[in-house]
Amino acid sequence: MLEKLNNADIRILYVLMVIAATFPLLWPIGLPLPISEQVKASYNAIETNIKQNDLVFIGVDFEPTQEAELWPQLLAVGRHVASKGARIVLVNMIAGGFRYEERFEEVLIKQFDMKYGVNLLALPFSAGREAAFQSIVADFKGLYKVDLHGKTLTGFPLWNEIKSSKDFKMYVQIADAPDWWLRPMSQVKGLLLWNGTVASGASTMAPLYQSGQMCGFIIGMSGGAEYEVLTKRPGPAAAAMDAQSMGHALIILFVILGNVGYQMTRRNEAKAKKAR
Amino acid sequence: MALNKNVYFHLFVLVAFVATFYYTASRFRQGGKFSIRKLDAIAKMEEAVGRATEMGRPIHWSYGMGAFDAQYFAAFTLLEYAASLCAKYDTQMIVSIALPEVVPMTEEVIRKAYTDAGKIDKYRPDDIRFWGGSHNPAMIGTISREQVAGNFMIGSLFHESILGIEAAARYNAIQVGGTANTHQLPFIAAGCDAIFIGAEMFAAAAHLQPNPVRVGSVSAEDWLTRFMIVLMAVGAVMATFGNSALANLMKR
Amino acid sequence: MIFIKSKLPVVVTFVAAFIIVAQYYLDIPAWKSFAAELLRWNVVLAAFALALGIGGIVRLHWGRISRRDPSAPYSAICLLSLAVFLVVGFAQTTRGKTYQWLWDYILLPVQATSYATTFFFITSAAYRAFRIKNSYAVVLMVSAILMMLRVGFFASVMPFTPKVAAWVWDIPTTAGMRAVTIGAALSLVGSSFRVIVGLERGHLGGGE
Amino acid sequence: MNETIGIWIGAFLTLGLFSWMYKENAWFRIVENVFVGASLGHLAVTGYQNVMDIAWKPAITGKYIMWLPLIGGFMLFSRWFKKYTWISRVPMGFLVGTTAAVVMNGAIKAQLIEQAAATMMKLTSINNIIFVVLTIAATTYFLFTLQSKQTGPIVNLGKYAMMIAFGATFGQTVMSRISLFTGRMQFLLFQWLKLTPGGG
Repeated sequence: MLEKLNNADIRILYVLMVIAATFPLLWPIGLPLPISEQVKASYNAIETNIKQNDLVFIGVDFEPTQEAELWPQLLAVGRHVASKGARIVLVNMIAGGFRYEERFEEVLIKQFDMKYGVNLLALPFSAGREAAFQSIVADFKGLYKVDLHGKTLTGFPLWNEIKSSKDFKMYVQIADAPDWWLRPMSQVKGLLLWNGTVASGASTMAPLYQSGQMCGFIIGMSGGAEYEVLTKRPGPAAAAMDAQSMGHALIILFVILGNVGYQMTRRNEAKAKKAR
Repeated sequence: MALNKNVYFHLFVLVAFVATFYYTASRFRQGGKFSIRKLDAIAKMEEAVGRATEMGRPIHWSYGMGAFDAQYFAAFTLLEYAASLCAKYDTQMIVSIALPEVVPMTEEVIRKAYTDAGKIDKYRPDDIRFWGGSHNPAMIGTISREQVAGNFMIGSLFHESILGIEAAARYNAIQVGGTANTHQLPFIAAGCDAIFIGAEMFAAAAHLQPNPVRVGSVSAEDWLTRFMIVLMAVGAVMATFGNSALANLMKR
Repeated sequence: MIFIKSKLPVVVTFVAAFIIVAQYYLDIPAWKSFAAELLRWNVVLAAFALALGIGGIVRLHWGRISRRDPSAPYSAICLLSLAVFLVVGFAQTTRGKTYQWLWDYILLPVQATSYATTFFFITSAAYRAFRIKNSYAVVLMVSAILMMLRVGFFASVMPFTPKVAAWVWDIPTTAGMRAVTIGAALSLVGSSFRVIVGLERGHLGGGE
Repeated sequence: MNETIGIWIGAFLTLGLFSWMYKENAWFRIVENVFVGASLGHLAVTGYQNVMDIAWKPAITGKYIMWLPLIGGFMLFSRWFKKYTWISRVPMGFLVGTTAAVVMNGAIKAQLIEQAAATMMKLTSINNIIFVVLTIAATTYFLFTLQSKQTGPIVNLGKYAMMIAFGATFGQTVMSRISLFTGRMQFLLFQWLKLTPGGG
């Protein structure tokens, strides 16, 4: 009987996983969510460093495939920055990121009463990745002529207040793992670097946080969820964390059951051999 | 000549490699001996093609969706091997491709394998399929409709590795994977019958055809890797006594 | 003529590679910027190769339709979808309103969903692969489970797991992956070198 | 209105792709073919824009060197004529050569020198000793011409280190895969079906 577990119909596992991951979205269980030291430190980096009217870059560098992990992070961290009264400039160096930039701009205008052009600007996609970041460092004002919506930048008071990238207090990069933004941006004197990235990319960026090159670093959906708890603004990530825990529990259970079945099959095979 | 700063050690490694390569290649050409660790994955590839032939089902190949880099060079060699097996046994091989620039190269590799086997009339360009960004669902669809008996995923793999492998597992395909992308090694290690881990994918070339060029290359790579191992050990001991001269030297 | 046919591609390979390898070592700004320029040409060549690839797919599907293959309706869907994107894309560029709608409601959901199917596959992969067959498999399984116990609910009932998992991540995992990286480095150099000097040229085919 | 239609289409495509998990079926196949067409179309549109911006516009405004990649591109089309296939190998050679060169420069520095230099740690803590030993042991696994009985145990130790690494990376990745799925479910439940958390 138990040996059936060795070769269960995979589709049964799929159905169970779907239930485990979906049910908590509709009926949150409210499993405890401990806040890790790293997320707390990253939260504090923004809480203590950002003052009223500080200039902050927010890099929106992710595509639809990373939406699930990074959009909640952008919401949680971006709202935190906005709530501190900072002036925000959105930048985008990945082709698929502009839709999220537009959506986030809307959130900031609606929920924080930010005035576009006065304390909020969204800049368009600029190709070249590391080279484009290098241009931000060398000649920020020269890199852009129009904003995300194709309007001339010189018509916005905020743009005219900025002289160079040195005027900024912090660069918050929400991106899919790569470090090509960090090498150029770390050349700007006095600019604090803060990064949120995907779980599968954690190994690339972790050493750079440990070495002190970044003042904040959160990873994946759990990072976003813990951040939501800290900012006391429940969002999509915290709701999904129950699903995360349930999914993990179920996979571990499958692994255990699979092994029980496997050992049983092996024992039966050994018995059959002996009988022969 | 104005040499850049901080490239001296870099240049040293390059020159040392080239020199060792020509030395080991000429040694082998003059009748030197050469033995290489056995790679199970190569034998597994032949087993897969053999079983596909018995069952009358095709083989599926994918390079993954990663950008064009040197992993494709290793993959081309293994693709040529797989294609020559398929030509020999008259078995169909379907290739899924995500990068446009790799399509003509794949055509050349497979056409050459069929020409060498004397079966150019059996070469079917329609089996080389370019999917672009839709590589993954198209690959899953192909694997399941054709019920492939063998699945080779070798190249610059990203998250598509697990998709191809688990889809082919439904049809009990014999699977061989290979990549140097560390983030995907867990999935090919978990799902495949045999794998090429990083450098093994490249060493396979010397295994398949031990000519002076390939043997010389693998031997030279080995010698330099050994040299780096010694450097790491010595450097660590030196660092323990507060001397970071070696690490600094390497960064020059 | 035969000489040009067989040697010209190899000569081009070598010259292009030499320009780029040398710029790394030489402190000559003009050379460096020319090398960067060359790399941008790859984007152009890839775009032309794309036309070839699309040609192949159109040929495949058109063949199915004209043969009245059972899969012809699907082929028609594929060509239709291609045509819609091409027409709208060339008429309004990617910044157009209709094109953005296509992006938002067709490409975005399929892309995200195609990625999300890994959720199912990683489940079955874990179930099938983590069998205690030998000591390597035990190690593989234990470290995977440990990582899953690191976050969320488990971390609050088993407060030691984040610390143990962090150690496993920082020491043996980083060491193991670093070895793969170092081990592959010279292979990458070796295979690239063989290609650059024309000793390995399977990708350029042989014969006619 | 447009948005509502869009969300329904998005839901149709999402569920169609997921339906493969039960079995390969017509719905999945429709979505698959929509995706293939859409993705190739999108690539063609962006590819065309790239050719225009990078090569064509500079070429016709006096930067004559940009005719070279354009000519190279057209040379690829010689593949359609059997007799002239060799012409296409010239731009292919260029692609391969530049790629190989970039790899050669990058691999030595990023994968060899920097990684080896970072391994030269002070052997004053247990952790550092373990780290250095495991790194070296696992690197010996990639020596192919070395086959002696003495190195066996070292290579085995290295293999264990790699298995731990593979397992940990696997476990770490599970997390982001679940996130991807919940992301799609949030779209289906809250945007398409307009449910509200809490069971509404």
